[in-house]
Amino acid sequence: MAETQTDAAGTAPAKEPRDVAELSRAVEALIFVADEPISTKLLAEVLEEDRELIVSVVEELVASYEDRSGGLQIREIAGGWQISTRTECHEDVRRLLKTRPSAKLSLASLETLAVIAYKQPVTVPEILEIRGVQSASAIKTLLEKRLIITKGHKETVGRPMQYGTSKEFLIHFGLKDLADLPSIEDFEDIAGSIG
Amino acid sequence: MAETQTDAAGTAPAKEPRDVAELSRAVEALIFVADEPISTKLLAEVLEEDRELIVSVVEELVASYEDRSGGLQIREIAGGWQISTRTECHEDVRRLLKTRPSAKLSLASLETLAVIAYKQPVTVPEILEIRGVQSASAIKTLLEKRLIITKGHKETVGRPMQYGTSKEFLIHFGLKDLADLPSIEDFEDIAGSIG
Amino acid sequence: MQSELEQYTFDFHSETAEIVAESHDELKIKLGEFAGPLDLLLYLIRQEQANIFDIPIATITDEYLKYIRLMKRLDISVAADFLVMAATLIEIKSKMLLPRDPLAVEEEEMDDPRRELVDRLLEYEKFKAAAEMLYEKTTIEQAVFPRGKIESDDNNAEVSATVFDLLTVFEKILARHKEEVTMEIHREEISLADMIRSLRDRIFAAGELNIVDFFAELHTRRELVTAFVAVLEIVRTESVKLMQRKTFGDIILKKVQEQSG
Repeated sequence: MAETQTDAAGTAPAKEPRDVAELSRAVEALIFVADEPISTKLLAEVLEEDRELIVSVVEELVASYEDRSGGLQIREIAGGWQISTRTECHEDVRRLLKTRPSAKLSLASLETLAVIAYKQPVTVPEILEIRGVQSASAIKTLLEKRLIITKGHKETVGRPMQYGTSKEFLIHFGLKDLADLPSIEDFEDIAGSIG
Repeated sequence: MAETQTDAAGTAPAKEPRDVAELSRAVEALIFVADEPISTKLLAEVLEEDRELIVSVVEELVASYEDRSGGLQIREIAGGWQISTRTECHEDVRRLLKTRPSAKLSLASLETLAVIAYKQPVTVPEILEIRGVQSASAIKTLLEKRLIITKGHKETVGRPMQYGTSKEFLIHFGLKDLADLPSIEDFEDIAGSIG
Repeated sequence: MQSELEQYTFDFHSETAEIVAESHDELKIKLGEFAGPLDLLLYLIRQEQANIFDIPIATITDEYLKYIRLMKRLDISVAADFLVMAATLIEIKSKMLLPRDPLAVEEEEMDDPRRELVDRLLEYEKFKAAAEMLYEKTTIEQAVFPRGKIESDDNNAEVSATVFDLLTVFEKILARHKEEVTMEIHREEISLADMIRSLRDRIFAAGELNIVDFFAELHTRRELVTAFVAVLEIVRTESVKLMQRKTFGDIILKKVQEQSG
């Protein structure tokens, strides 16, 4: 690790440094090949380059995709970078893949997921408290779809299982990370507005 | 099909023609999402356009990828078009593929790991007894991924080696300690049997 | 085997907006769409155009009970939680009817029997709105597609696991084990060697074979167990591998290409 860093004294790195164009090519290829969003950290490790340099290369790349305004885009999602199609093309893509929008989550599942996303780690009784209704089958569905994961036992009476959201959750909802979720307090205005 | 053709007499096509930029976007998206090289014929069918037009759009697209000389290229292969990484980047791509996260386990490995996690310390014959199949290669994989470790010999005939889960296992599955491993009872409140 | 698809979809903006229906069945569906008692209560409050901070508890309670009765009449199983809420509402209503202590005017606010319910409703509504936000996000995400499969994915068509998977898999093994142990061997239907041979022929002929389809052709548990062992054996010894196209998708037996580019 340490060897890859050049210091002020000018110690040359062990290997030939690449120029930015070459690095950009490599980054694009890696983002494409990775089968899930690839983090800046992993890119930096594989390419043996500084993270800051990688960030600037990726950002340049994102901008160049925007400028080109082709059928593809690079997005930051679930803590990584991913190439995907642009929303404008969805009808054509769907016609090719012969898919319809996939089965949506039920209202109960979505509500349960919202509670878990904002209150994690959270237990089944705590979810019941907020939703006012049993959420058992919703939790099972969410576990099976891998949108939530177990987060260990809560150190309280009965040691209930705690749940939190998964990486798939971020991918599914197109979120960079959990901080990318709007604050729950932002929904207060909507909440107070009825009646 | 015939309607989409405008002839010299100027018969208007049935639907709004797309401009070339829009068509190019769609073509790029379709090549990108297709699991296999996609033929000009299929592109023309999905997009309801002339094959000649599609050919020229694809060729333009191929040329633009060349001009950009990024990490990707569009190639004609097996009678279709495909986006792939450029050969120059293959060294980096290979390095990425080697760093695959070790969370990916085959079904056999996962089964073996589950038995070891819940029955540890456990010997190979005992795992065989429970799984009903040999687990030798799975155990090797799990040892390599450092998810399991040896736990000394069992004081019985043949003194077989015993296995248990490692610290990495805990980290990997986000567990504080082995007591944190969920039991079937933990999921009792969510829809009975999960098997 | 296959996880069941969720049958009903809904639209936040129209479907839950009001309960009107042409037919009984339709009404049943719409009534069934309330995510819980709090959801129903909010709907009724909105319907009455009431102020959430000053809920006309008598009216709302009556309306609430009317819906519970309607649901029962339509044979919609009313979750216990709906009944608990009904009891709560009745309790609040009766408390409101008690004559107020004229000396306790100052504490009126504090003593409002509706207070706790209002707090719960407000808290719940935030999450309901958050659920709507998630719904909108997933709608947008459905218009975005990742790349198709590429060669290198094949090396990785494996399952990434969570603790939940670990437990699920373990329970399945135990169930399978129990079945094997208690099973009596009636007669030799098809030997393991024959099973492996037929399995291999089919995989190599077609390039791949869906395990679920293959198992579905078998009739006895004995055959199933033999087939299962054959699958594991063939994966271990032949250039065949197990893969899943997606999480919880069917498991496919696929012939490994001898040469890779």
